[in-house]
Amino acid sequence: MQSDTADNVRAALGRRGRWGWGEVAFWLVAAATLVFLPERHLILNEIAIIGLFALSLDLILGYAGIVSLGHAAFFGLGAYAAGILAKNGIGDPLLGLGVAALAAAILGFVTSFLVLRGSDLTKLMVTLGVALVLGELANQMSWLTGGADGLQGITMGPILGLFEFDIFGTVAYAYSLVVTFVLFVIARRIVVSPYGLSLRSIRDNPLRARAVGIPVNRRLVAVYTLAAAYAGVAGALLAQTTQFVSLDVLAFHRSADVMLVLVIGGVGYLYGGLIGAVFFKVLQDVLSAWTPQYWQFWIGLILVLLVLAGRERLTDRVRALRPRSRRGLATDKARPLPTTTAREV
Amino acid sequence: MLTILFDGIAYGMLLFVLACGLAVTLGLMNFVNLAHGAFAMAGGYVTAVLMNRYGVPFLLTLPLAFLVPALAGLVLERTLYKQLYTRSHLDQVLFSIGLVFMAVAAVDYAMGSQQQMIRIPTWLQGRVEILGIQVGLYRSFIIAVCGVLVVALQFILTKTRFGSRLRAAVDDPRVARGLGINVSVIFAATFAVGSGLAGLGGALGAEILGLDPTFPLKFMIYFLIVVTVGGTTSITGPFLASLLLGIADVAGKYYVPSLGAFVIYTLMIVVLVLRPQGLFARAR
Amino acid sequence: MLRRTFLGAAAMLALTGAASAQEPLKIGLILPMTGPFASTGRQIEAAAKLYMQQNGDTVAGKKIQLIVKDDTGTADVTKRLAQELIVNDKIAVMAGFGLTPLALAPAPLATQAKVPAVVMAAATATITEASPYIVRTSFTLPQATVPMAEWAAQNGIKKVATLVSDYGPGIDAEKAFTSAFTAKGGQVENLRVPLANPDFSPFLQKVADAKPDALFVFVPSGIGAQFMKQFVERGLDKSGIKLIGPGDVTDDDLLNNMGDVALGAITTQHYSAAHDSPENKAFVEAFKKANNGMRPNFMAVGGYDGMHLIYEGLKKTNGQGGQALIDAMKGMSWTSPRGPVSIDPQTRDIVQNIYVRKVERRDGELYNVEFATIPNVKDPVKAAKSN
Amino acid sequence: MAAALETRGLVKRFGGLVATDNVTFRLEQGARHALIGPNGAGKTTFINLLTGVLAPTSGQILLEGQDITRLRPELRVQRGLARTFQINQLFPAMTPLETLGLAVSERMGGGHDWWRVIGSKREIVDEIVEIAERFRLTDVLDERTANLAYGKQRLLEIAVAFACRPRVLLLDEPAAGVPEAERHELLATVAALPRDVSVLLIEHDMDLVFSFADRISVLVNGGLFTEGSVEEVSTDPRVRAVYLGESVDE
Repeated sequence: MQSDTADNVRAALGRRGRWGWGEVAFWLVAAATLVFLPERHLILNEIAIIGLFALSLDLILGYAGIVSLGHAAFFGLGAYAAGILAKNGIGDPLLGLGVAALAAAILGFVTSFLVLRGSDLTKLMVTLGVALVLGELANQMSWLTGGADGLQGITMGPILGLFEFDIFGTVAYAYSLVVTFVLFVIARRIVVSPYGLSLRSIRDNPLRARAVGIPVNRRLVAVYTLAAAYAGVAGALLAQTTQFVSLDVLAFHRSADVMLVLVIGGVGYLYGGLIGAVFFKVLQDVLSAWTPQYWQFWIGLILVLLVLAGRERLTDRVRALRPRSRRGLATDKARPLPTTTAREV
Repeated sequence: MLTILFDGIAYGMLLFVLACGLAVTLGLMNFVNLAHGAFAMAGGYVTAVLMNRYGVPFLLTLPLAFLVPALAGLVLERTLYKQLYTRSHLDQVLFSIGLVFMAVAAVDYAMGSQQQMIRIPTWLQGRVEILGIQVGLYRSFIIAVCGVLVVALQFILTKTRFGSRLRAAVDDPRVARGLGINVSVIFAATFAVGSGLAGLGGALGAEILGLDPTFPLKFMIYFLIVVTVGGTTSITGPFLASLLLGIADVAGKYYVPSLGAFVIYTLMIVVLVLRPQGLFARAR
Repeated sequence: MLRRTFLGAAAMLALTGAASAQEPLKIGLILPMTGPFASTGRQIEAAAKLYMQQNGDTVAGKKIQLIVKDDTGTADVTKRLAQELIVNDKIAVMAGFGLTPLALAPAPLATQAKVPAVVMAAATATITEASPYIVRTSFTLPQATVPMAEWAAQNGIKKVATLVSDYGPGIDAEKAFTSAFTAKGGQVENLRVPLANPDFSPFLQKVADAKPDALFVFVPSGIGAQFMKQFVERGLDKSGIKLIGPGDVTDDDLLNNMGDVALGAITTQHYSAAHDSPENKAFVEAFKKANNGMRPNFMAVGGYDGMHLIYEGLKKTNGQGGQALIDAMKGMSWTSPRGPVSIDPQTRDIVQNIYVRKVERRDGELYNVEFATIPNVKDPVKAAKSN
Repeated sequence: MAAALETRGLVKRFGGLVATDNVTFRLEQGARHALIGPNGAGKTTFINLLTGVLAPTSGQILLEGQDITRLRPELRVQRGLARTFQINQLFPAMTPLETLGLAVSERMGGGHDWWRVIGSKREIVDEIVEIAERFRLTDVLDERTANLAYGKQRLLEIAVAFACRPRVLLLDEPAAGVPEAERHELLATVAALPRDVSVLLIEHDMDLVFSFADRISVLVNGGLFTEGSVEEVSTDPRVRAVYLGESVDE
């Protein structure tokens, strides 16, 4: 009896780590687009990058409950880090990713201390402020960043010394997809680890998390730093595959878009960012080809309808793709964003 | 020097009128309405259309710049917003951003994407010297109008029955309902007034801030700054924050033009890190 | 190895793009159609469509297809759209580009795929140097600015404050004006305002305190109107400070709505809707008719001439794109609504007359009325380099 | 031998209000000690001081002889001081299994382990099984916490604290709100807590207090009013006056 329960426990805990068919299918389809959709590789590349960016936001929003309207700070820093590196002759893409991740992680670590306190609104505005200040900084330091004209003259070397970026965007897309996939696998592994579980517990109830002996602040700092590094990599991918960086990598709309993408796809199950990115970009592409002037209206209408129809119900259904995930994932139904009120008891 | 102070106050007052509706919906009703700027834009366009197409005098357009957005606010509140009071903040953000997109595109479609001009009457143009300070007439006008509004709002919120009912409704809607207060009517009225004020602010501010379809997006950040820095527990908080922000912005650009844009954002971060509930919030 | 195949493929694309006879010739027009610079996009799109309507959609026996794309004013989107147009739609030529970064981002693509890019709006001098396939039909800021400095120096202005938006074209204008004006013995004080700036009052106060003879101003056309009003509101016009600058502040699209505040502003630019020529009269009339009374501005004429350049180039190459087309465009000259223009074969930049204009009321509407002409101005930045 | 938990002259002021008034208190090793007092007596403040949610204005807190007065809450837990909450503080979206797994792996120092999947360590699994059985959660381990019956949630609340393997366990009204039918199960598990865990029970329910505790302290107006064996306190007329009388009337 005892060992029976133990087996069940092990199985139940292990289930969270196992891949479901839906997930495998998702990535197989993604891989298939490399072969079957050669004309769409450019936008697919952008989708992969935004997906990764949204995934990084999901790490802090979905798994740690930190809302951010300034996530572009890390994206932009990563883009500039990779861009400036390549401009100065160090064109190895993977090295660029590493440097971008590091730079963004450092910024993430430093600024994480600003978002440990305060309500959601405060966090939104502090993160936003950080991104805006960084944007101004990039504008002022035009000797380094090219200012408002953008950073030009980026020439990328071949990936691993083998694959040169091509004009069809195929290599770029493959590169972004592989990087996104690898980082996704790591993120997926992290969220089912004891560490990931402790993050979810902090998001759900920081008061209890402390009472279980979890060093809440340290965990939050760690995940914020990690998410920053992810966002930095996403930015670096954009800089490397478009070989251009302009100030709008740091702009407010970047942060707002990624938030939209993530929320559309659903928060807290890692696929939300990816699915949201596909949905949002394809929609935008189709609509803006149809009516280049007024596509925003239709996007807006869809957002409104999506919310009225019950966004969470829709994404819940998608979540069922992942085994047992429905259970493990807090849908914040009828509950405002994870708030800090519990901590203020 | 004093002229800078004066300009800063006028700018701050304007920000307050634009943002106070947001302070109410966000602070009191706990609803994140990013579409607030769209109501401000509506007010601005009402004034622009009335003046430029129908030759209505500037002052006469102002009441309409209040009423039209207020009515729009009321209708939207009754039909859409009220369904979302209990939803998560993320839903509210998604929804209201969707409204902004629609508003931007719709105005673009109806009015074109170019800047709208409002010709203020000649008696409001130019400057006079008061006590040795050069003051712009129009800015004085803004200060006067906004000042009256601030006093009136404060009065309504603290001294009238409506104000106490609103506060009761906000503190605990269930208890308020138990006391026989019609909470949904109170919320609807508050929302409408907030939207109307934004519209009025949009009309008054068109001259200084400009007016084009991207207005709601451009100024969203400013509104949010005012509300968060001011704290959301009272109306005086956002008011003082607006003034502070207005003066800091103008003075920052005057004295350290190369750092101009940093001033506001840095100020905001510092304030929020030191006082996460806002500068002027009561401790909860 | 791989590299060669890819480049080869790119070049092949460029060839096949223009060579297949049955396929229509596609022109990719990438513009900011939404966002803060949407009005630039609208003007150019309207002008391009007008040109096609007037001149038919068949050139050298081939059908012309215009594909309009919205880049929302974001550079990486511009680049992606350009790339998609090249790869998927196999366009013969791309055009548009509302802002400097938006023109610079796709420049390497033009080179790589050998697809000519016609810049119809962006005005930083260096753009045409970013790729040998870029040709410009708008103007460069120094081109419009240096004549301003010369005119000011000749007309008794000694001390000037400059106020420019803090980005590429603004800095271009500031540099060009400052060096040209100080060379003539003038005195200059520089001020820069952030690109997104809702309130000019602190900067204008600084100007008022400096008491210059004139204020040289460059801000993108959308914000120009706001600037004008605040300039007058602050009473700077009455304190004897002349307002001068390149024509962006008195953009024809907005000028009439600015009201009397704009009266008397002196600007130099390559185009005014009031330009007195039969070509322009016809252009303005047709443009207004097709667009609900909207007045064409300098963006529109850039779009119109850009289309003309593409049409004439294609005629010359008999429908060939790529290197042949860009070569055909070099040195081409014609009479535009703005006056006589030509494409400098060395720099691929436009050579045109610059007019000194003053805002006046005509038939109840405000116009930039030209009163002096500096003929055949080349971009001074590149001219200085080649000397 | 040092007391399991001890406070010396503990004071907490909120502005002018004295919430905890010079409390000197000992919880002996292995004790079953109840802390009672009327509403507003400052019981919750006292617990919050002990666990580090609040910082005291003055005074000292010692855990097994070591000063923990300035220690952060999570470090106190790691030193062996765990608590339950009067109102459930659980992770509604997680399963009891995950909740317990979290607490156990945190205690074993695995909380910053970001690579291993939970459940791959044998000790953790074994301990989860053991705790689940002790608290009668085995058959609901894989349910969503939010969907559990209230009694089960209450058990989980204690089980989580127990999973921290505390030397001292603070139970804040463990039976509060539990319906009669589920009550017995709860009381039985509380009674069966191992003797090497010292327990401080904060409770309103006198039946529970009398059946469980061997010592009782009475808190009134923030100060320690009296302390003694169950018999002493239950027969103390002053206690009856300030506290029990109230309770009997209910």
